[in-house]
Amino acid sequence: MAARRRPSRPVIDKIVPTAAAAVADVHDGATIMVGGFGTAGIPFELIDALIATGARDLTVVNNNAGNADTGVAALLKTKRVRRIVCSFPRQVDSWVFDALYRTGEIELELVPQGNLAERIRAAGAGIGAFYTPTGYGTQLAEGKETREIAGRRYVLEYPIHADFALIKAQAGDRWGNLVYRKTARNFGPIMAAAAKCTIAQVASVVGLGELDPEAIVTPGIYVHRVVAIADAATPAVAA
Amino acid sequence: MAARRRPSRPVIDKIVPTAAAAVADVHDGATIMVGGFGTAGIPFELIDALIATGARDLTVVNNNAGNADTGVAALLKTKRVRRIVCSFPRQVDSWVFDALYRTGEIELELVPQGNLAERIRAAGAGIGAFYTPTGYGTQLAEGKETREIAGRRYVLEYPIHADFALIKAQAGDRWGNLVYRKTARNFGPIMAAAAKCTIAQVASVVGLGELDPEAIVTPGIYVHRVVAIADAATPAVAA
Amino acid sequence: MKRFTHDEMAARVARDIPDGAYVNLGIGLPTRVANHLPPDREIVLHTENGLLGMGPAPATGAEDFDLINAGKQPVTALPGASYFHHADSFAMMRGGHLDYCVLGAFQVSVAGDLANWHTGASDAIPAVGGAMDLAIGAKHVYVMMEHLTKDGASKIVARCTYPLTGLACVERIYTDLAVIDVTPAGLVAVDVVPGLPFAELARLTGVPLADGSAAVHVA
Amino acid sequence: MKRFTHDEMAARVARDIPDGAYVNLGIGLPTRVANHLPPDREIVLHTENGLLGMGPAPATGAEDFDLINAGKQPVTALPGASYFHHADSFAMMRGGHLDYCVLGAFQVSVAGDLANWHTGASDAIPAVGGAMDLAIGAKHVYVMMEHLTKDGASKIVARCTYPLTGLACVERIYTDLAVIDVTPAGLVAVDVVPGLPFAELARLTGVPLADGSAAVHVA
Repeated sequence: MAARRRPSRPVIDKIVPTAAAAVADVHDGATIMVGGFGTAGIPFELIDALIATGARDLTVVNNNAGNADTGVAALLKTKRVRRIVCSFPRQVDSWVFDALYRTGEIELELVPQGNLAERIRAAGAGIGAFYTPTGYGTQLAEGKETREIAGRRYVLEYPIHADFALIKAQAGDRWGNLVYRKTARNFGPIMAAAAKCTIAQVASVVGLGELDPEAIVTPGIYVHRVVAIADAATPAVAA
Repeated sequence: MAARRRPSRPVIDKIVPTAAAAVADVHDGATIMVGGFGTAGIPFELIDALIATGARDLTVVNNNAGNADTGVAALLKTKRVRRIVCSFPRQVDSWVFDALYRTGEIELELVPQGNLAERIRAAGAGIGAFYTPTGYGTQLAEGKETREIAGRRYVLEYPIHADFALIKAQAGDRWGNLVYRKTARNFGPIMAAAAKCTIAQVASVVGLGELDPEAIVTPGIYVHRVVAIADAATPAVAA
Repeated sequence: MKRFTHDEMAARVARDIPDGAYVNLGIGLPTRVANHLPPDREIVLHTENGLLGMGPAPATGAEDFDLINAGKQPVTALPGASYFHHADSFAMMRGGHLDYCVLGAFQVSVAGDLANWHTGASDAIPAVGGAMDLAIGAKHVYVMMEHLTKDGASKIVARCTYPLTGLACVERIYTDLAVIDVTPAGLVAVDVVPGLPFAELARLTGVPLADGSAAVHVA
Repeated sequence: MKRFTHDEMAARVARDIPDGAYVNLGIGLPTRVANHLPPDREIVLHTENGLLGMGPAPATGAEDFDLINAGKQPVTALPGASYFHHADSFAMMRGGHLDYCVLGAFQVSVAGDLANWHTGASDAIPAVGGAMDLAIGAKHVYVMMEHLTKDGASKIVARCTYPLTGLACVERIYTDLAVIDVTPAGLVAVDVVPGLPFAELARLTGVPLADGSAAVHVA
């Protein structure tokens, strides 16, 4: 009898066959959040597929601005990124960004890392703006509204929304539920909630119900497409 | 050799032997967050221990205002609660609150549930205030600052801090790491972060390292005392 | 006068919710919609107290009071369900991620203002719960209510006299007499209970109401 | 002139952090403090990229680049560790839950203002990371830095000339010449490298500095 109640076909199936199919509709001018911190959590294969689409005039939101010549750096190298929003672009192997920045070929919005995370979280949570103590009195708060609340001084910061989020997780199911791996979790869960369309590459797709409901980090409601990319090991990164 | 590197005694040990010991220093005038939604997640044994301390002039923050004659209702019945902050005090079995409210013996701050949750979260997250769309244009936003942001109208809401949080979890370790059970999770994790002193009753204390680090919901940094209360089943509740 | 039964109203709401939707059903009448979601469709139910993928009530004796819905009734969790804390649950609501919510109401205005949390009576104990968050959060806010009060007054009003839950948030109203859309051009009855002439519905409703039922019946 | 070595500075910081403390060690010199936390003490290290309970570097060959610290170096996780996402990690910092953070610096002012993210050079690529969050978040903010620039100028200044990281946030400064407390009454040297007369330290520092080392040595 239980079998007769089962749907004849799954009506929610967010699994897409390839990275190319997952990013095919990214449009020129899109704002794209890219998960990851250093190389951990960077969805390399989704970024490569994005590059292949030829989409241009993009805004990228990522903690860093690319390492070496892969991932976000490879995307920047195409010169199709107009603007990057990040907290830490300067790394020993961020030569692609460095060159573009010095020649004025990319705009940089530098955001303290916690404000970056909280602004992304605010977008997903429907918060219109928030007062943060981080950055008060510094160059990164210049021109921003400030306020003293209960004896402490704060800066008003606004949400960061995106058209697409490209993230990497450890496992996902056809409803889009995700779990992550160690510190590769980082920006994935908050970016998933902040984008109109969230695309997750996962090391493995598992059956519905196989993920422990107590341990699911990103509920499927935030994820629109899941693509299995096996053997996507995280490379070392220069500090 | 591994054995020689092990500490001779654990220097972080948040386990306390009894509920009475856990709440012994609650002072008159304290603001106390109490986890739970309906009866799920209500730390009944901690509340009973709190009642036994005789602390008075309390402010209680809880989603409801007590069911029947136990838990928060039993605490209210002592008339030691001056003020309650909650979203849904009216239930078929909330007769203790009802009587106190009608006779003016308790102050009520009624907060839309999502604003209650977000204000508690803001306290733990160091956010000074935030703009929320919830409640705009209603009686519960009267007198509050409002602002239009990107075409939507918001109300400014402030964090809710507490001196103590009493919460219930499924398992905890000596570092204070917690996991919860089903919808009994509710307010526990955010209250834990919003209080100066967080006290968790857990169905079982487990060894350090036994909780999956990917599945820990409340990191130990937010928890100050853990007390094992076995057989603390959640009673049914009238709707 | 024939009226839609509560089950007919719930079945109609269930039919109007598309496959794959994320849905929150409010306390009271809306909860009944769950009984009319056919098992061959996947619609994911959210409950404000921290569960996505809520299933039907458990068998008697199998209740777990750590697994309840917003109305504090025991429920179950489907394969694919996930638990989260209250700030995350309301972020999901406030952030506009739910496709539909269905709420009960005391009054709905022609502008789509909703009053469903407080009668305003001086001796009433106020309780709001998550109603205001749902009213402003879901992409589509549907209301289920009786068309008329016990005294025969319309619950669809020019301007709510009860305290508001949210402004201009209701998109569609399901009553025992009709299904009414709230549009920028005003209220439009897209369905009327069989046997009730539109003119009589309009008279009972007491606010400007367009007849859109023909268009729908054709479609 | 004798100077404290980096390891001596790190050992001193480690000694000043009490058992059971929750601590974030910044990129660069502060990372070295971890090497001086004795194994018979439990001090819980936080890394901004979502880990509490960070352990030492893994053995060569056992690196896992999904398990890294803020400096992107591979680390390990101790029993009792937990992972969380970036908003939760920075909520932990901003919310004042960490007991200590130890940061590198370009300059610290007499008021405890910190400059450690940008030299202000026009051709420099700015990068702030989590420095501003740590500066305002931890209960106690310690700085580790060389006392003097390569040109011999004091990095402890009346007013920072480099762009600020945070206002009035530094509590204590560990340099290769001294340990200096930032107090409402001004800077107080609580320890000086052996052989360096206080008067010479004060001259090199170039801002008002009280001699508090005697009091500390007695205690």
